[in-house]
Amino acid sequence: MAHVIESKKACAVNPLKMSQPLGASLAFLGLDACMPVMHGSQGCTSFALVLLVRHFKEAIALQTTAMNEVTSILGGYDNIEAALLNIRKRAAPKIIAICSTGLTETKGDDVHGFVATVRKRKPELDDTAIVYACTPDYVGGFEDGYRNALTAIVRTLVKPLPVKADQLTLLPGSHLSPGDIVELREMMEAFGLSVIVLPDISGSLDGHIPPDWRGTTLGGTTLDEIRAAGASALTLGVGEQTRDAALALQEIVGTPLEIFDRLTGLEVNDRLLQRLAQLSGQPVPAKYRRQRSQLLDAMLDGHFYTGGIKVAIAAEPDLLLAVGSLLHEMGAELRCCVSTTKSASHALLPAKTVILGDLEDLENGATDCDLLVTHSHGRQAAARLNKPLLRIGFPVFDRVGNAHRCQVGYRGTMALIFEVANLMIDQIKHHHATDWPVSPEALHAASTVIAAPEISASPTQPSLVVASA
Amino acid sequence: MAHVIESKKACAVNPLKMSQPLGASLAFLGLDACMPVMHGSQGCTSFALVLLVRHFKEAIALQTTAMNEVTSILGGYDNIEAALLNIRKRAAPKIIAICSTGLTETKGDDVHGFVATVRKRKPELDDTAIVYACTPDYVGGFEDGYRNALTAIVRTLVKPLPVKADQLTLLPGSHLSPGDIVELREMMEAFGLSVIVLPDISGSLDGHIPPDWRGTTLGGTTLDEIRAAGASALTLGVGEQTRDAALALQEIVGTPLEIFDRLTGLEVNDRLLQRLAQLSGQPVPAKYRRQRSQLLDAMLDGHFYTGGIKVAIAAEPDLLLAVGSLLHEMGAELRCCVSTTKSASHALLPAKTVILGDLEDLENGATDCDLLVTHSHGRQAAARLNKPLLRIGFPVFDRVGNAHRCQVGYRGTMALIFEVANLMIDQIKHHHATDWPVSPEALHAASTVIAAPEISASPTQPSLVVASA
Amino acid sequence: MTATVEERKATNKALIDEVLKAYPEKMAKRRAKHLSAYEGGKPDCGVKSNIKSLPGVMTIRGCAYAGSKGVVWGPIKDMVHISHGPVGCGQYSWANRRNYYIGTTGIDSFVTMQFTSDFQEKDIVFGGDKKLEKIVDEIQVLFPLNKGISIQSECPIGLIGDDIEAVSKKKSKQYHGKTIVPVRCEGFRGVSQSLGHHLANDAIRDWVFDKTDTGHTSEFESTPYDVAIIGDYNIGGDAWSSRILLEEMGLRVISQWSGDGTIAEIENTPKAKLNVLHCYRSMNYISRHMEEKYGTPWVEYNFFGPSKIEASLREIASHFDDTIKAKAEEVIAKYKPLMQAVIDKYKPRLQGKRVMLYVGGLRPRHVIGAYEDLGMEIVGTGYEFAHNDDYQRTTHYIKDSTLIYDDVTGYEFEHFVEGIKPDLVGSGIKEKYVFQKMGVPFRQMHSWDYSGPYHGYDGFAIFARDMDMAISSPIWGLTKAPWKA
Amino acid sequence: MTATVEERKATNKALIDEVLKAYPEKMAKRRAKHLSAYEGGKPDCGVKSNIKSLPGVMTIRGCAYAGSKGVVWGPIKDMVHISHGPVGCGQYSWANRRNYYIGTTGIDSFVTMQFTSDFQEKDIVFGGDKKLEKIVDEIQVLFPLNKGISIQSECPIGLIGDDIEAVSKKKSKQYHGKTIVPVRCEGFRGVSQSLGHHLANDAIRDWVFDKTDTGHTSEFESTPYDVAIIGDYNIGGDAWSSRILLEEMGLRVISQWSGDGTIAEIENTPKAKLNVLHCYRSMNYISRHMEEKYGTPWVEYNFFGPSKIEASLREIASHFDDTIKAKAEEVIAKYKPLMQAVIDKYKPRLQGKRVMLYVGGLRPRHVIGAYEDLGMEIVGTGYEFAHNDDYQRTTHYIKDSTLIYDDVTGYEFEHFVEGIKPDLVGSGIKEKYVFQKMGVPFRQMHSWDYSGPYHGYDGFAIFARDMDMAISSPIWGLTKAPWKA
Repeated sequence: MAHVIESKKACAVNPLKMSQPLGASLAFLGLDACMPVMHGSQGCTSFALVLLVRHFKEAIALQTTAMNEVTSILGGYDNIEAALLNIRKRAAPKIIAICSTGLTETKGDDVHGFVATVRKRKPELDDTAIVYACTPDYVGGFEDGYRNALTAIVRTLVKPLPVKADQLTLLPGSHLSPGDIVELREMMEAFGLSVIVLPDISGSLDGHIPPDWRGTTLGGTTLDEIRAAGASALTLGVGEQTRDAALALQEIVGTPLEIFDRLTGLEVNDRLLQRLAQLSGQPVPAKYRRQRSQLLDAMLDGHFYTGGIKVAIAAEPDLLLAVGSLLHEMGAELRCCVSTTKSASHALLPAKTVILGDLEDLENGATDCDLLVTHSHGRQAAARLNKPLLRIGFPVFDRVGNAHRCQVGYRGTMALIFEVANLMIDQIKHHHATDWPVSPEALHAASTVIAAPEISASPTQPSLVVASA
Repeated sequence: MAHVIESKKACAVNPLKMSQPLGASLAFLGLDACMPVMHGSQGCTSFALVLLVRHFKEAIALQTTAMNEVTSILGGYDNIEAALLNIRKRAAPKIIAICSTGLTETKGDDVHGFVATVRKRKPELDDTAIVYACTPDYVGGFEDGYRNALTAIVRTLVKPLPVKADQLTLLPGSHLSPGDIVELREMMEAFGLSVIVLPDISGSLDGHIPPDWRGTTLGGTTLDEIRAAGASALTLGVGEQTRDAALALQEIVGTPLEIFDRLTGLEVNDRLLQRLAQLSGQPVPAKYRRQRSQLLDAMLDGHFYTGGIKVAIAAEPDLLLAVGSLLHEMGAELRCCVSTTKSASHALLPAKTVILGDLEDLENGATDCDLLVTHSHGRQAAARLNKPLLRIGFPVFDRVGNAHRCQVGYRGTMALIFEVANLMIDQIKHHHATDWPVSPEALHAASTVIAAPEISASPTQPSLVVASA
Repeated sequence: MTATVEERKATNKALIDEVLKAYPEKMAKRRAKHLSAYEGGKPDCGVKSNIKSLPGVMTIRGCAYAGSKGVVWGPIKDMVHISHGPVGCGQYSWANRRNYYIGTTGIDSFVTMQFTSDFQEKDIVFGGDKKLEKIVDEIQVLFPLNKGISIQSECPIGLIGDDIEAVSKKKSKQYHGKTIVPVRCEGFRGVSQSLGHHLANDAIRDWVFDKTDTGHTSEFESTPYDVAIIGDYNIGGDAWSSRILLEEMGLRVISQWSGDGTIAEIENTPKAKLNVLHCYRSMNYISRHMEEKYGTPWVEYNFFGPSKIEASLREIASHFDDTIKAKAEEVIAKYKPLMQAVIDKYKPRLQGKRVMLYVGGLRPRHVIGAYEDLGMEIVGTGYEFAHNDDYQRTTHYIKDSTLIYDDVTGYEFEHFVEGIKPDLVGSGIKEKYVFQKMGVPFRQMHSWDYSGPYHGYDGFAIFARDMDMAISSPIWGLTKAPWKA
Repeated sequence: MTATVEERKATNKALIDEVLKAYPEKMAKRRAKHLSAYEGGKPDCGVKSNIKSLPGVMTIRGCAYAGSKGVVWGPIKDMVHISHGPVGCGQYSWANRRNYYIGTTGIDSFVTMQFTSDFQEKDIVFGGDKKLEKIVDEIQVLFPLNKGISIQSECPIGLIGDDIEAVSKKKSKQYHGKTIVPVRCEGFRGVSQSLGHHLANDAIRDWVFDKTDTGHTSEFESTPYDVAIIGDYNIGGDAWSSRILLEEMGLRVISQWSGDGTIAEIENTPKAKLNVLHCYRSMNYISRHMEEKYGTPWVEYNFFGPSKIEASLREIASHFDDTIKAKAEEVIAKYKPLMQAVIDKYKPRLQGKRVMLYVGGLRPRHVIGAYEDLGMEIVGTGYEFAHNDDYQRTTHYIKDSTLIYDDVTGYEFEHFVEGIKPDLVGSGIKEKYVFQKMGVPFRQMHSWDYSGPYHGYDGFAIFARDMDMAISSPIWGLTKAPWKA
């Protein structure tokens, strides 16, 4: 429903957007025994790595082709080859996954060609899958990088297999956390279905202590599982950003697809469960009937605190749609919506407009709002405006436990509702006598009745408190 | 380890303690198709009911014998009889569970005798189980009321049965939420064990929408399940307050018992899982091995924010031990501990002293602390001291989602750690230049170098912000 | 609803009959007297009231202690109110009502604090008077700026023979005539909180006024425009948003009973030229007493919704001279456009919505005008602890055929709501979750659901917003699961 | 450790050999030059440094953009620093360093904000100079109180032939000589962030000093005690806790480079009597330039831990008269008891604990004294982007046999830590979770783990507390599961 407006500014002030290579890296980090590589200067990888570490509080496997002044001009073939060989030799990953950067795309490196050449020249790489995604920093954003990487994984590694009727492929969007994936997998397995999650950061970035240390990713979708996706009876994507990969699976393997624009909210999960019931021939398990009832109750409890509040929200398209729609269903008004790039998701957003802009746009639009919703970089705007901030998306570097946060399914939706409602409870305005300014006459009158309050001689200094329940 | 000190004050200022009938009512609310009744004036029930509603955000089944001026003097037999008959007739519960109050205990009503007499005179009550617990307001507190009610349930309703080797009885303490019970049941069932939870508020107070409405409790331990506890191979209690009921089960049925003083923390859950493995002959499931690893990781992530902090905590004995011990394991110092009544739990608390006192004692002891931990009534002390409050226990009336909060098992412990750590992250002190006061000479010098900052003419009014990551 | 008045009466009668069927015969007979459909023109609502509740049939009533400590005394901010007896009831009800006030909590104000003598077994056996004395002494040390102490009796006090009156007198004397008030509001007295109001009123009469009358002097200078607000507990700021209107019309508010009030204000009240009474139920006793003893007239008013506010301002002004009358008209005119804006915004969304109420005090009738200002219709109402005079007053508000239920039980109320299917229920927190889970929009009409104020012109804007939010939430469309239960 | 120096050397050699085995031969040969065990008395650490990293072998280094924007320019608070190019790298690194400052963000200060030209495909194809001009214009409108603009080039700028110098000159002229500084710090230049420091220093020389020298006047009045703090980025307040000591000894700090610094302060710096240099690596270039061109001497100092602070205060004082020297002694004496109290508290808990460091800038050597003040021992250290002169300076700090690793890879560092089993690792966030998960206490030594400051006497107390907290946490005893993995 929302009308999309592009910001007119040339300068992005406090940008909301992250660029493609980071999104691509996140997708690659959801593959097991994988080494993601950024084809660019060492600095790109260094910055991306630190940001991923700060969000997930995890050691992150990420490599660089370390482009320098000379190779940037001459082209990066040698660096690609050296990187592949060095990684294969020392870390022996099953998959090496490369994404490009602004530097190498500006130069115009033909990485597809490079990889083909290396393949011919270096048989020691024969046992290693190599995936490449084209992800220049100067096109699209985080979700686009993720989408391109996911599609590249599918196109490179999946082949048709005989269909297994009880197997489905789940393509989570980049806005889903490890905790979200765990929740969705459990829902699907509860119907007796077997699920291939691609990519699966719940195996690799879920905040656990690995028993050993290899230098590649530890956990995630295995190469065998990726290949086995060729046998799934259905592809189920979460977020518009998964559509390309789902279409690729349809094209290559013939798998029918169904994209859920979000799985945060009550009705969308009703639909998911009905679809799973239909696919599996099983009824909706009692556990989820109970959870639905709990979610509905949570919505009823929560709506007293979210009803009528005005929200300023900034997020990538699919995340914006998921959280924004839920807030709308909880009675909130999406007063100011900011996103990064164009997407079919914006058409579904229950708001008047979406600005493709930055956090300055959010800050300007939030002045009469009750709540800000965006990633951790929104904390300064929230502090300046003295309003609460609900942290969502990536990066959230000033909170622990991001990996376990769950905002999908009935249960995750419920948790998000409680989080928002409790945040708003803390903001309940308690009226004070000064809200109804008393006239000078009245003050004079009052002063002849009651002496001015005495100042305590007590050493403790309690603050002026207006009572509240 | 902690030394117990009793407050010398005659006046309780901002009391921490709740009285027995409320604790007893909570236990009864964990039985299915039950009608809890307070034997006292209508006001007792009215107040207790409202507080339970405010905490759980649920409709609460609770009845009163509606003692009045006359019956308070003459004795409550007629009211007990009328209440039993009216309840039986209209709501047809399986169990009517009565607890006494300060009024009727002061008068000295012999409710055991009353019930025996009613049983003889009113055969229409033959199909209804009647439990009675003696719980005067002027003895002990909430945990004591719960313990007495639980013990009364066991003594009234459980009889020996042939032992089932794979069945255990779980007695949760009153400090466990519905979410806690769900978590523990899942852990036990993962070993292939069948579990009778007594009482089970996860069935009745878990915030769901019931399909119908009967006026009694809807969900909880059924009468058949209570009776089936006579066949359990082990009684497992959580909290010292469950020991009496576990001993009663041992005395009546001969069931061996094991009381876990808490299940919040890493090591205690290691012990629980090992005990379950031993009982079931099954290895610890992969899910919990993973969760242990996640908890350990969470402890590592969290300890940067909890290490060295000074905590003032006030709670009933078993909850104090559970949360206090975890904070200690996270590197915090339990600077001020307040509790309600004497308990064997205090001996295990990693603190120097425990004051049996009120929230005024907490407030006085918290002046040099970094964090306050207690129920919602601590919010005023926290506001006056301008320190963060972690809400635990009962009542928490100014937050939604209490029923789903989980603080036991690896997963619940992890959630509690994230909650505390994120609360502390919000308190990180950012240094400011004024922390190092510059001398007048230096200020003069500086003023000749740099002009005083100009005041902005901009209509926006950002606040003075010191940068932080 | 297109049904005629007669059809509605018939429906309501049928509903009542159906509900009564579920009771044993004797009980059905007794309950029948509390339920009716109002016959237009009759001088009362046709129900019995203020009769004791039945064992095992929980209603929404509180007790005398609730009426005294919770309602009347608790908000007097510069006194310490001791819940005297065991720790239970006072602690359970701590901060249930949001009586706002200005002051420094713990220093000169004590409303949101809770004080109890926390009786132990030995106090029951040997009596608690000594402990009470010690507590009074402790309070003098801990809170030296307190202006008085009240002793709110819990149930056991009435059984163990304690003489709290003697302790109060002794300690008052020791502390140079300090106001120390014993209140015999044990929970088992009376049939509801209503007796607690009465006992609390009487305690003010006997332990405050009588003391003031006999020599306790104040430097109070009267003016011809002095009024006292009686029966406004300042929930969510209600008294503040009311007081400003009285002041705008030229009156001087010398006292607030008891929201944000002080004991000095209470003492000065007999000098008012007019007592304006909002909650009749809880404070008519002391108003009548002041009229009889001091000749202070009193007038009831209603500050819910612009229609009633307008009428009330005129009624109050009628007791004063033309200056005040003219100013009252100015106040009315000043707020008219604001009120019209509120009505223009919300009335189209709320027009015709049907409401059932069940509350305490004055609200089952007083709020009706505010709903009607928004185009809404009250189809049922009832009181928790009303007396017959309340039901008489109610007839001025309700329409022919309105369902009336006195001291309703949960079971009855649920059945009525199921039968009538209103668009909104306004009642207390005890009922909230029953109806919410039934899918019926609900607002708490005791504490305004953490919102408010609802009194005065400012309050009406908040009231309208809150009612709209409850009724218009998108959630009500999601309740049905797509599969069979 | 009771091992002798020779035993330790042998162990370290063996560790290095083992690590190198895992590499292909050619690579092993190259990496061997970066790893060593220090031979006491030698003039350097026996390692090669400042050599480019290898593809597919990630180390902890950043790029030239990181060194210029992230380190040198970013903290200058009253300038707007544009990350010029695509949105990626600047956004990823936004607010990574906690450069504290005083000012009103968005009005007169801009440090924690992020500005980018957010290049789109068309900017790459058609060039970005026009967009840059528009951005400068926008900044003048949006942030009229900015005192200057720097243009920090990202990678593509160097390839597409943009002439940002021309844009800067044009716009500077248009805005009446406004300071607009183009910096050619594209990420692919050089082998690490180190070249970025150098390029940033050069840009100050060419675009700030040269402009000031030629007619740009300021009303600066010199005193004999003027000093400038160079190379303190005020992370967590480091520069503030340092500055106060200089002021207490009677010096006047006229400039902070660049934490909490302004462009006016930078411009005035050549008038200082002495430049005091903390981070040699990142700002030795401009210090040498000021010495050569303006005759301003410079001296290195170290404000980590009381021993080094004491020595540094005396060294700085030695450049001034006896008044200053005497005051320096007063400052030292004043803080001595406080420092002793810190040491008395923590040394018994930390005595003998072994530490491995791997950081950037000055820290791999500078912090050693602070650890030693607490009785701790540095058993290994290394730099991310050092040059040979850093390793020379390091010999003054380390003991015979200390393990040295330059530009270490994650793989190497993990093996070294596994082999040496230190009690604490101090490094960056990239490594933090690897070691933490291995069960090794860890502190971030770039950002002080959201703590700090660590500079100055106040900083040492915080440093000691933090190290103790990391090492003494009860968690380290819980890591082992009671069942087999």
